Amino acid sequence: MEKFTGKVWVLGDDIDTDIIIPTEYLALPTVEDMKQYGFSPLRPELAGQIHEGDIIVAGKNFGCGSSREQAPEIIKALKVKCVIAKSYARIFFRNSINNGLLLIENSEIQDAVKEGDEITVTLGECIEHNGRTYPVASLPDNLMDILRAGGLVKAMQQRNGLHS
Amino acid sequence: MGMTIGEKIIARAAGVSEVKPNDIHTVKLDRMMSNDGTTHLTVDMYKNKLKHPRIADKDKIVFIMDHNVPAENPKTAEAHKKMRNFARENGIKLYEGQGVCHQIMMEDYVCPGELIFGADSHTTSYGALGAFGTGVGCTDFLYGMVTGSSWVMVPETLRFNLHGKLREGVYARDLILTIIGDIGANGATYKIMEFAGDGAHNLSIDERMVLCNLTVEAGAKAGIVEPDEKVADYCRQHGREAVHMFKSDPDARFAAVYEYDLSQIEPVVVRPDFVDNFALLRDVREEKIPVDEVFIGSCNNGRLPDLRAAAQVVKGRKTAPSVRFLVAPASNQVYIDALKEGIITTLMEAGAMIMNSNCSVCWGSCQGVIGENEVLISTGTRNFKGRAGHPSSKVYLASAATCAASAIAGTICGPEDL
Amino acid sequence: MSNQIWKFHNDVDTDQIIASQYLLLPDVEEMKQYTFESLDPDFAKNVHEGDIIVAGENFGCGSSREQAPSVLKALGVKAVIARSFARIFYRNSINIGFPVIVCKDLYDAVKDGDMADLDLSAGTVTAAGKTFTCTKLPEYMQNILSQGGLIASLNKEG
Amino acid sequence: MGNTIIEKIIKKNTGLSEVKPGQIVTVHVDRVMIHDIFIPFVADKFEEMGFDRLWDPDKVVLIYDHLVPASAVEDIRHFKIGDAFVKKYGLTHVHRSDGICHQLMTEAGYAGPGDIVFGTDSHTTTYGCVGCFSSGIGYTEMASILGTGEMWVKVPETIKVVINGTLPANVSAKDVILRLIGDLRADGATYKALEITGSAVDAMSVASRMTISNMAVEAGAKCCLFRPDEKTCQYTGTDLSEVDWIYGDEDAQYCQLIEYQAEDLVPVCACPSQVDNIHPVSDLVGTKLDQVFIGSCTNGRLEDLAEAARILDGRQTACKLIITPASRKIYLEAIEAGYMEILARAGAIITQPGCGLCCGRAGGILTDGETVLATNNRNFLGRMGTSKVGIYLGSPATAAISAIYGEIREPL
Repeated sequence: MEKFTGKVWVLGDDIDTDIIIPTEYLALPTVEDMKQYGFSPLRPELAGQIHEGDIIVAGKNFGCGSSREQAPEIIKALKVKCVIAKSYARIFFRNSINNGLLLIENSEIQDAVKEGDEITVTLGECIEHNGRTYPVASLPDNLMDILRAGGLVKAMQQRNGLHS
Repeated sequence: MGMTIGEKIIARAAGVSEVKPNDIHTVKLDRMMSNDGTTHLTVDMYKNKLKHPRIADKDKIVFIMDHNVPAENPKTAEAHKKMRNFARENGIKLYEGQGVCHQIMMEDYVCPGELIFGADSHTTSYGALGAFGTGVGCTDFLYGMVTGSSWVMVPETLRFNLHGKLREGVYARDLILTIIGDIGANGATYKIMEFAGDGAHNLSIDERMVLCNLTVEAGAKAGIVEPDEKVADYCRQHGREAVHMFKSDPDARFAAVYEYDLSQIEPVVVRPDFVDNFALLRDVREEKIPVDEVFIGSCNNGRLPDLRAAAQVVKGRKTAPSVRFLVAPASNQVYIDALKEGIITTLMEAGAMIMNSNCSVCWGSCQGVIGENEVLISTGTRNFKGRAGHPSSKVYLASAATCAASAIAGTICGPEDL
Repeated sequence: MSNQIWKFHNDVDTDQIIASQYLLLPDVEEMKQYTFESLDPDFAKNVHEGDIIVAGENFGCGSSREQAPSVLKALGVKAVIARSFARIFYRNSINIGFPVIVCKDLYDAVKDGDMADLDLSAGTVTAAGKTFTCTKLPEYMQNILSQGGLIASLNKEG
Repeated sequence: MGNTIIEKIIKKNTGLSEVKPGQIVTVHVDRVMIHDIFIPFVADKFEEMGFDRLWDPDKVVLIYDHLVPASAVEDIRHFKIGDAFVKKYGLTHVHRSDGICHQLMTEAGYAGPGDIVFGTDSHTTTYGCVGCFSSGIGYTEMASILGTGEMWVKVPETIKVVINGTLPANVSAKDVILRLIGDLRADGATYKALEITGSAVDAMSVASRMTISNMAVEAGAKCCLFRPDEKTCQYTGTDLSEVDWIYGDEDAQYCQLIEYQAEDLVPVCACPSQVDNIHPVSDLVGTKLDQVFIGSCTNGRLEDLAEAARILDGRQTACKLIITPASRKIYLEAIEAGYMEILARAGAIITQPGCGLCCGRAGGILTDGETVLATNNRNFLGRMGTSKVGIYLGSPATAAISAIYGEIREPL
């Protein structure tokens, strides 16, 4: 199983899609143009501080709000390795899987970590932090299929006989 | 030596019996208007640059939010907040979203013979009621606000004698665009354009406003129609009294005199990127120029007769799918009057978008901006390069009837082409 | 001292100097980067302190936006020398203490990028090997300009 | 064993004899809705996926509403891409300036009872007001539906909400849904379906039900369903006999039951900056307002404008009041009924139908330290301007009375 370690950014409950990317930036031409504004209503400096491989840990209902797919795309464009939250809003969840952004659900880790800590994730098994281990569940098969294909676009390309 | 209307107004404001062109006088201002295009800068200067900030007479000042209303982004909202708070702190009358500034000034304030400064170039509109309105910048406005006075250099006057009546389907807008085409975009720079003659008196106050409003596009300092009983009636209907109905003396000196036979005026389409880039509709229509957006509104052409003319053209027809058809009544009062006449319904049924009363498309910000290489035909005041949005976009100017017809056809044309 | 000339055409309007969509930005410092955006998007980056704008007829026609002379002043432009000016722009420039100079003959004698030597007090400009005499300002306006603009005169009056 | 509404709709659509919550099924999509913000992305993904035609152009609706009228030059790009997509793939259902997508979908008959509809917008839950299973999705997923006509869904559990009795005169559907969100919390219905029933609901107009289904997503719901009745049939032009199968069985299994007595409900607001931060309006009276907004797909319908007009008749606003009807049709009806004249006379700023302010793009954006009371669906941080704007969500009646005083007041 894939295993990785990353530095943690801690966010609260109900991180909505307007926080992840405010509407006024949605008409910018590309996600690359938008990503600097990620999380700006809450923490304007955060997008500039996140490094490749970092992990976002949050509370319940992460990604609530609109259907804007730019939300997971921006998190991916900021090169965040994965998001670990107590729970996710459903559209955000679907959008993330469709874009190949890894989401992990865990109800304890957010209360245990502080910003800047390092955690280690073993996919489908557990999160390790400070000598403690937190179990994580694996995703349903149909979602794993999409993730394995590398997202929904790739899955559709395979279906349409295109190879990427 | 006799004086022109403009000279008489300046003489009155300067408290002297006679003035002549090129004299510089200190004048008392009867009224001052500032809108959201610059007021935030005026407020900043008032608060940060003045040793002894004070307001000479708050009752002579009117603040009007019209250019970017309602706010389209937080920076505009911040500029509005500054304006609103300053008005509150200083007891200045504030209008927010009730109409384009010049229309509100006409409805609620302007009287003949007054000298009015507005921090907007189209302040020349007030000549429709025989007043001397002129546009100034925010520093001038600030000076006037603090002292109640300002300086003016007395301009020379150009006299336009208008005769007869416009033909059916020809509008005051076609007339003024023709005049500007004739004298050029700087044909009246530093000068007053004075309109008189039976043709001028045949025009309604709304039509006179169309004339005076656009005189600045020929560079004029003011445009004034010789006031008559229609002016007195308009003032009475709006709860005011017309006191100083100045007329030019028989021996007044004009820098030039022009004669126009209104029956000879034809529908005009001004091409990009200049207001004097005059062409006749009958020539332009042959080119079948596709339009992406059509705008009817502004302080020049967003009043009841304009909306009515547009409604008559589009009644029972549909906007071309490729066209965004935007209408902004010049004021809330115009909107209400148009509602009652069924004009708004007719326009909407034809596919028009009715915006709140604001400057929007005419000044190219807030609502209805146009994109790269797009073409707009508009009843607005200007067609400068990039004025309505992207620098590559093009703006044509025409009457409400021509604009409405173009919205239906999707190409520039007149009502008879439909 | 010689300064670079930026040459513009006739009828440069206020929308070209500074477009409407930037006018409600908080201050002139934030606006100035968009000066002449539709004509030359790099102007604000490339113009230097002391440079001179030379133009044809009717410079600054259009709206009353004082932001137009203000952004030029904020960019360090020393003066605009044109064959003629639109009146509100002219008045606004004097009011903010920004020199606007009428010179009928300079326009045809110079090209973009030439160097010019402007002597404000003498009312002359030297370029292309010739000295041109500019139209003198009325004394009233000269006073406002020499005081540094209308606000300065207001503060002096106390 | 009986079924909930959502189970019945999925069964009928898939032809499966039985479905149960948690089961993953593939449904045949009856209609999709794409709006102007996302059409460029949908178009890109669609072609990137290797599709060259739509599964059924008649089932695709494209609506320009978020960027109408355009407030920035870049907005036009969305229209151009949309228009090119329409031309290339033969779309026939296109609305370029007719109003807000969610209003148009039922108003123009694109979403009906028993249908399964997806849209590139979270408030797609709205069409549950007529008994349609509708939900929001992202643009990648939309692109795949455009090519295949199919979509996988997890059969959701259902929360049943029963509201019996008669609502007090000053309590509207908006107060009901805000209260429900406050009780469920912002994630209380995540992945779940809501089924709303009871005599108070029977008495509601379709428009009021629309307010409730629209905001159900704010509790995380996948959809929010109402049993179609005569009013639904009149509104959608369907025959009751065709849709009388759409109801929750007596013995259906619900994961939660929430009951309200209508007489106990009071006017409420969602306070800054969470949709579930619900307080009675009576506790908020006197809160100073800089702006009031009546509009959006939540509360920009004829009955909302009627309520505002009733309260504002002959009065003047004390703060800025922005009114945005939800659609062209509603605007025209409101003119006919005389509401627009009343509202204009009261000093309202009446804008072209569109999403504008509600989605934070133009139409009355605010700045630091300002407070707004609005009838729309979200009060998230930064939603209507800077993050230092305080947004209260309330009913049209609360909004209208508060506009007269420039501070929050309880409707009478």
